[in-house]
Amino acid sequence: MPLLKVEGLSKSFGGLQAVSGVSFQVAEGEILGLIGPNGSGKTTVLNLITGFLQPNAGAIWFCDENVVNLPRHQICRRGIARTFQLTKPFLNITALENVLVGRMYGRQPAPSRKAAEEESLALLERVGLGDKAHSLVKDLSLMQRKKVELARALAAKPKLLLLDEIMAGLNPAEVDDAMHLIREIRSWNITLIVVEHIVKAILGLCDRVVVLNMGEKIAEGAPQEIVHDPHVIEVYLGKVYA
Amino acid sequence: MLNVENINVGYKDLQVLWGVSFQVNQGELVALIGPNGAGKTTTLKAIMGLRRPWSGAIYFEGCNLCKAPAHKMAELGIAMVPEGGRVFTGLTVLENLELGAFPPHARKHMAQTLEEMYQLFPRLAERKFQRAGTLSGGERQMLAIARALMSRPKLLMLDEPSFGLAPLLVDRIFAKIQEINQAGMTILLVEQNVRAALELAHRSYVIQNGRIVGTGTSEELLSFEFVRSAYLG
Amino acid sequence: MSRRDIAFIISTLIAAAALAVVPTITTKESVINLLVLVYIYVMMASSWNIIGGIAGQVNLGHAAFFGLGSLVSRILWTKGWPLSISLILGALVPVAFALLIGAPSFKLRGVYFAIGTLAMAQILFITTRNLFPMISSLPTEALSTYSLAPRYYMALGMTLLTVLVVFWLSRSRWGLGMVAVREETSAAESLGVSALQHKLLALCLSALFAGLAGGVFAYYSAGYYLFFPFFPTWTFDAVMATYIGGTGTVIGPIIGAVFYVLVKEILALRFVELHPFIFGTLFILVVLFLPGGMIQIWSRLRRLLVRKSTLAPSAAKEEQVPETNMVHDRPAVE
Amino acid sequence: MVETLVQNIVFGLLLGALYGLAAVGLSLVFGVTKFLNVAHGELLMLGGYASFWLFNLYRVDPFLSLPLAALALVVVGVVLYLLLFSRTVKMDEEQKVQTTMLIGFGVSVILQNLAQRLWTADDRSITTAYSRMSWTLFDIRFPIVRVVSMVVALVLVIALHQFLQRSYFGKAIRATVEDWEEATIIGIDTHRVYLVAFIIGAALAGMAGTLVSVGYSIVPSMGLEWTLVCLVVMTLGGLGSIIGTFVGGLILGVAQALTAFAVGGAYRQVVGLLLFLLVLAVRPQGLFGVKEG
Amino acid sequence: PATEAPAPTQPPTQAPTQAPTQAPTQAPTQAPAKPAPEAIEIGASIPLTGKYGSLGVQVKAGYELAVQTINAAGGVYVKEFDKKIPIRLTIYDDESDPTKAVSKLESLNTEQKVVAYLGGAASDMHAATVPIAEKNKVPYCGVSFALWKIHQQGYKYLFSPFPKSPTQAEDTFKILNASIPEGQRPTKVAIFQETTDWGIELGGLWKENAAKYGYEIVDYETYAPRSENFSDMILRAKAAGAEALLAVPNQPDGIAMVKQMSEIGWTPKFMLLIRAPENPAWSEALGPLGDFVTIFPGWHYKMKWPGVEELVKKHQEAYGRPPDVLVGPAYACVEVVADAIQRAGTLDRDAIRDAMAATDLPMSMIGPIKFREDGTGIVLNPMVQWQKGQIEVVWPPEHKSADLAYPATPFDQR
Ligand SMILES: Nc1ncnc2c1ncn2[C@@H]1O[C@H](COP(=O)(O)OP(=O)(O)OP(=O)(O)O)[C@@H](O)[C@H]1O
Ligand SMILES: Nc1ncnc2c1ncn2[C@@H]1O[C@H](COP(=O)(O)OP(=O)(O)OP(=O)(O)O)[C@@H](O)[C@H]1O
Ligand SMILES: [Mg+2]
Ligand SMILES: [Mg+2]
Repeated sequence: MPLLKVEGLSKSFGGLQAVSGVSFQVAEGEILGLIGPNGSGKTTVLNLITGFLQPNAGAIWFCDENVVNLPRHQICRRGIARTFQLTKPFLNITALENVLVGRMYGRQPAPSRKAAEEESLALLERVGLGDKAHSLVKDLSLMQRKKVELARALAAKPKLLLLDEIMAGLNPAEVDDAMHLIREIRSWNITLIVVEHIVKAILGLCDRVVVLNMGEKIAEGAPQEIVHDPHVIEVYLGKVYA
Repeated sequence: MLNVENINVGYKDLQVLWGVSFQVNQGELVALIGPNGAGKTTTLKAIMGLRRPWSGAIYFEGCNLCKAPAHKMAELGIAMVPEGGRVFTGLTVLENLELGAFPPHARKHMAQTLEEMYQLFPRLAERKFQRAGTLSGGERQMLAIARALMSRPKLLMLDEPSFGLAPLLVDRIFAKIQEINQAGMTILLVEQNVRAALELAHRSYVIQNGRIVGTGTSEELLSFEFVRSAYLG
Repeated sequence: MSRRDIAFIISTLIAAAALAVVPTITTKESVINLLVLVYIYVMMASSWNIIGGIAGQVNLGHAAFFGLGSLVSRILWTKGWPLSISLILGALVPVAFALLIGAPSFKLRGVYFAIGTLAMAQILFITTRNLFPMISSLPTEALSTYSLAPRYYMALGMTLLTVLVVFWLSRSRWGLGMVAVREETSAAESLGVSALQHKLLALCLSALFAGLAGGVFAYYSAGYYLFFPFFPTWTFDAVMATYIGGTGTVIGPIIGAVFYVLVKEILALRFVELHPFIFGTLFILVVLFLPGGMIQIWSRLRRLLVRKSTLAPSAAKEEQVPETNMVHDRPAVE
Repeated sequence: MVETLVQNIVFGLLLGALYGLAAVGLSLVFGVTKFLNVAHGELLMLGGYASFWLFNLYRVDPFLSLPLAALALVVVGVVLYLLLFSRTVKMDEEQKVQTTMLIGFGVSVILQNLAQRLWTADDRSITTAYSRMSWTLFDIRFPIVRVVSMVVALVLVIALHQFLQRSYFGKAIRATVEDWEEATIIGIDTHRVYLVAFIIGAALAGMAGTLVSVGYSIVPSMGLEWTLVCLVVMTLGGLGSIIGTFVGGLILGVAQALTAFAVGGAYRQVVGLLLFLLVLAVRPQGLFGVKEG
Repeated sequence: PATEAPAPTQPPTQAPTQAPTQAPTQAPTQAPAKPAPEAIEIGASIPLTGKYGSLGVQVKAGYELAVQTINAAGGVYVKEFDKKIPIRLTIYDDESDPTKAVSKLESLNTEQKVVAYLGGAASDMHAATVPIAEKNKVPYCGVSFALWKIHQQGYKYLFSPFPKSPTQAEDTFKILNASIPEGQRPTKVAIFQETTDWGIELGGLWKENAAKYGYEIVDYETYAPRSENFSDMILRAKAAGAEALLAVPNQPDGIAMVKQMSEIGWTPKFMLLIRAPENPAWSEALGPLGDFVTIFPGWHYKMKWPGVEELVKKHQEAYGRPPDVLVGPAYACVEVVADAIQRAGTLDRDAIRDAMAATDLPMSMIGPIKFREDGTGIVLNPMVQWQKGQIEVVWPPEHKSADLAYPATPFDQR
């Protein structure tokens, strides 16, 4: 049984068909890559899954429950957490408190504030922000904010985590660290959907890749197959990688 | 052309740049690389007049930028593509581009530059009347670059132009940057895609913890072990 | 509970105890009177702070809650109902009203919400003025036995209750959720926080304590027009006091309310002719130089001290760790 | 009966035009600078007094003194901006709204009492020789003063709308609203943009004040009431829409008049506000507002 | 803080810590039982700013001029101390806000320990402050409110030498009947009733009394204060054929009403607009449109009481113009208080209250004053009218400075 099953998902904005008839599945424990040119609808798919947008057509099955039309907070409590491509941190509170929100709500709220704080702090340490735990988030840089968002989403104890370009803006060495972290997250029994443009990361991380173009799924398969798919090369990669 | 002399810059109590000095010559493409939080963006902001240096001086074509108001920089011929595809989200794509030509010298050529931009980024032509806020991440990045070019600058500063762009586009943009540079525009490039940046740049500076820790041509830098291990992975 | 929290509660209780002694050591009714006014303002500011500061929904219809509270309490009480029941109903009716208007009004964002709630309160104000144009004054027998002390203690007690509840809220999970909703609603929802629930709770609590403040006012006042507590200045005063003290914090609204009432009253007594100028100027100065509210005085001083004591860097480092309260003093804008 | 109804609507429209003009100034300033200038009603009052004294002392016709009132308010606007409001330019939006609201509150306290000290608390009004005259069309009276006021308001609003929509500067204004740092990057002198918007708003308030003093009356304590009306009208029309704001004013004026006609004067304002809430219930962004992303 | 009784040589505002400079100089003839206080404290909270500011300043001027006059004569003789003691008057500004007024009165009670309160201005302010006087058991003498209902609460400490609604309602028709020959009277009456307690009270009384005197209410309108648009009411009144208009508008409403009547082209032959036209700004604001309007102001400086002339002179000196209509009644208030203190012979508040209740002043600034059981004054209720930009006294005949101008010239012929 797949953890997540997306069927015939469509979404249009006015005249623009941003997502059309996309279907795919994610098995428990998998890391699924979602790639495609800019504006191909990746973020829109994530928004649909998390209830930020309502689809025009299609169904989203999570643990055998159709989560379309569920309010966002309910979706989270079912076990789906996410980060935002354009970050949306809680600016006027500290990094730690940001993570605390995830820890005290989410799928499995912490039993006590004290426990929540300890766990949150540990998560911040893990993403490399231990020293900034008590800084207000508005004083953090973009990258640091992304890390806060990642820790915050993890704190919600999701079964499925959606990451939207968390590696954009990292240099190659930092990308390696991030990949390491994502693998570790998987080892905590968290299934992931990763949206990235960094081919190295996609290749190194994903079990399977879904490619979107102009809102439609144009390819699906193992990363190595994908990078050799001529259509994918034509619209997205530009050249053969790996 | 651009001369940054020993500047110290910070936010509130927190000093970020410590005695940073470097220069960019006419027609050069210079890259500034460094890890997250090293102070690259802060350096660009200081040049742009958005962060006043606590001490030190910045000269552009012999003119002390520290004495000029921030909005004069565009008129002097400096343009900047801000980090993370920051555009005017409430305005349409077209309005964003038009505003890019705000300095008087650029406004004269607005129609022509606009055409050039649409050729460079056809996607923008398709989205002309869409509000910039609803663009995808990559589309925004294109818009931000195009908007900066609209002012026909002498010095173009790019803060991570490849940020969030699909591989195909990254190649295209780097090619375009090179092309612009070869056409005579001076460029200061901040980039995390270190290998690509070094390939492109005539010279580069490495900044760490707010200090310039290395400089040289790309080959020279690539020969430094610390650069290889820290930035190339 | 952290040590800071315990310290806060203890110092609050001590302050309340000290204030409780005031009527026994002064015979000046004007002092007591002024303090009652201060308490009502503290309740108004603190209760507004729950929805406006902590949950970040700038509600400009706060006077409606205060007005309803006083209207219900006053009418029931003067009709001969027991005071306690009058007060409780006076606090519950505004809550019911909040529940009624909450869901539809939260569809509005930002300024639309603010002005929408303002309009709602104005409707109540004008309607009350049309329906109850007559003064409500206590009968002469009640006036001849009128005593300030019970009013004072009731106001003090209710204020203490309000402050402690706000304090509890600010340290609770609910409070954290409200702050998250304030800062970035959609992100909060993506973490499992129900924005509507949290906003509604904030509005209801806010209405509850504003209604209580209205009850106190109804019990305290010898004579007033029933529509008077609906007047929009009650809202504005509460908002101004909260902002000037420091919004979103527990102590800010208290400081703000005390400043607002005391300074205004003292100026009015001291400078009959010029007091509005002085107050206006002082107010603007505070706003400009303490943009995060008067609560900033403390951190400003601290930062000054830290800068001065560069010789002791280790001490400075310790000081730089900001509070881990979830409701923060917003730092000054440079 | 029909005649009375039509006459009422006419009076409602004429009053609504004043609401509209007064609110447009506030709406412009708020839309562009995100300054919530709650002293707007006081600026209106100052404009009214400028014209009143010109009329009272030198018999300057109020419609001739309109530009002078505007000029006086420009001066006041420059002073207020440079002294106070400019300090909030770089704050983020939320904090700016909040801080300027507080500053505006302080300013209104000061201005109101200044006016009272200088000019007493009496109500003032300008009554010219033609004040009592009306045109009559099909038995409906069109008071000259009010009709001219409405025309003035209409002209001002349309001119402003054109200026913002068509002109490049208008775009620069809108860009500055959004992100001052970025506007600076592309070369916009944000301080100038703010200043210009602020003084246009002040000048509009001043001229509205003149028209109020001609059609109705002015008094130092009038500010709050007008500010409230302006806020409602601005929101009814939809933030950021100049024409929308003006239309909002007309709608409010007519709604009030019709209420007075149908249910009586006591609930005049109530129904206007109810209508406002109804509009918000259907269109949370106001009549002409743009829905947020 | 306090505005002290301004002696002729003193600036009006002075710190309270200073002793009055005109302290009595004559030595006591015999040793008094208690040391005499240096001043008799009385106080008032007045709306000097805010919406009632224009009324408040008049009241303040009246109080101050009266205190000044009394103190110039050495003060009030108090038997208990067997000497004249000057009055010290403390005035606070309540910004037209009833809660602030309440706290000011409390302050006067505890800080200054006043022996009597003087009232503020406007009915709703009084309605909020009177209960405080009652609660503190301080005698309260106030003018500038005609609201009768306050006096129906059984208050013992409230006194008001000012015409009240029932008198005003009856006098309206009595004066009309006495001044206008039958057949020419404006028998069809329109009433614009403000939805405030005074508006409701007086409107109801007018309605009640009209028929008795041969008048018919053909249109009765209600409106909320501060309605800018009165056209619907005016149109209906006009359609109903009303010849007289009775109302108690506040100033902005009064101005707007008259402007709109002129625009719509309805000129009632007789207009009684109490309150709005009470100060000189009326004719400045309306020019000839403001003429023919009548008022019940309680007093006017053209009335022929002894002492008025001197008051006019003093007011002219201090303010550059003749006294406004509330100055006289306010002046009389102080006279009532001073008289009561003198008769009480002590500074005990209850004694002063009793003395005040027994007031029988043969003459004051507003003529003879007595009080009824309910504290309302038995005082003259003059009617004045705006004529050619001036206020003229048109009733009673013995104080008349001009005849009632009737019927009003149509607006468009002025
Ligand atoms: N609210 C909206 N209104 C109108 N168009 C929208 C809206 N949101 C997204 N779009 C459009 O839908 C398309 C898909 O957008 P989406 O953000 O999903 O792209 P993406 O695949 O995430 O791209 P990127 O890699 O650049 O982030 C884009 O062309 C975008 O302009
Ligand atoms: N507004 C701010 N207030 C306080 N500190 C800030 C602010 N902006 C940046 N900083 C701090 O300044 C330092 C340098 O930031 P800067 O943005 O210049 O780095 P960068 O080299 O551009 O990094 P990145 O690769 O993440 O863009 C960081 O440690 C950051 O935390
Ligand atoms: Mg995306
Ligand atoms: Mg950067």
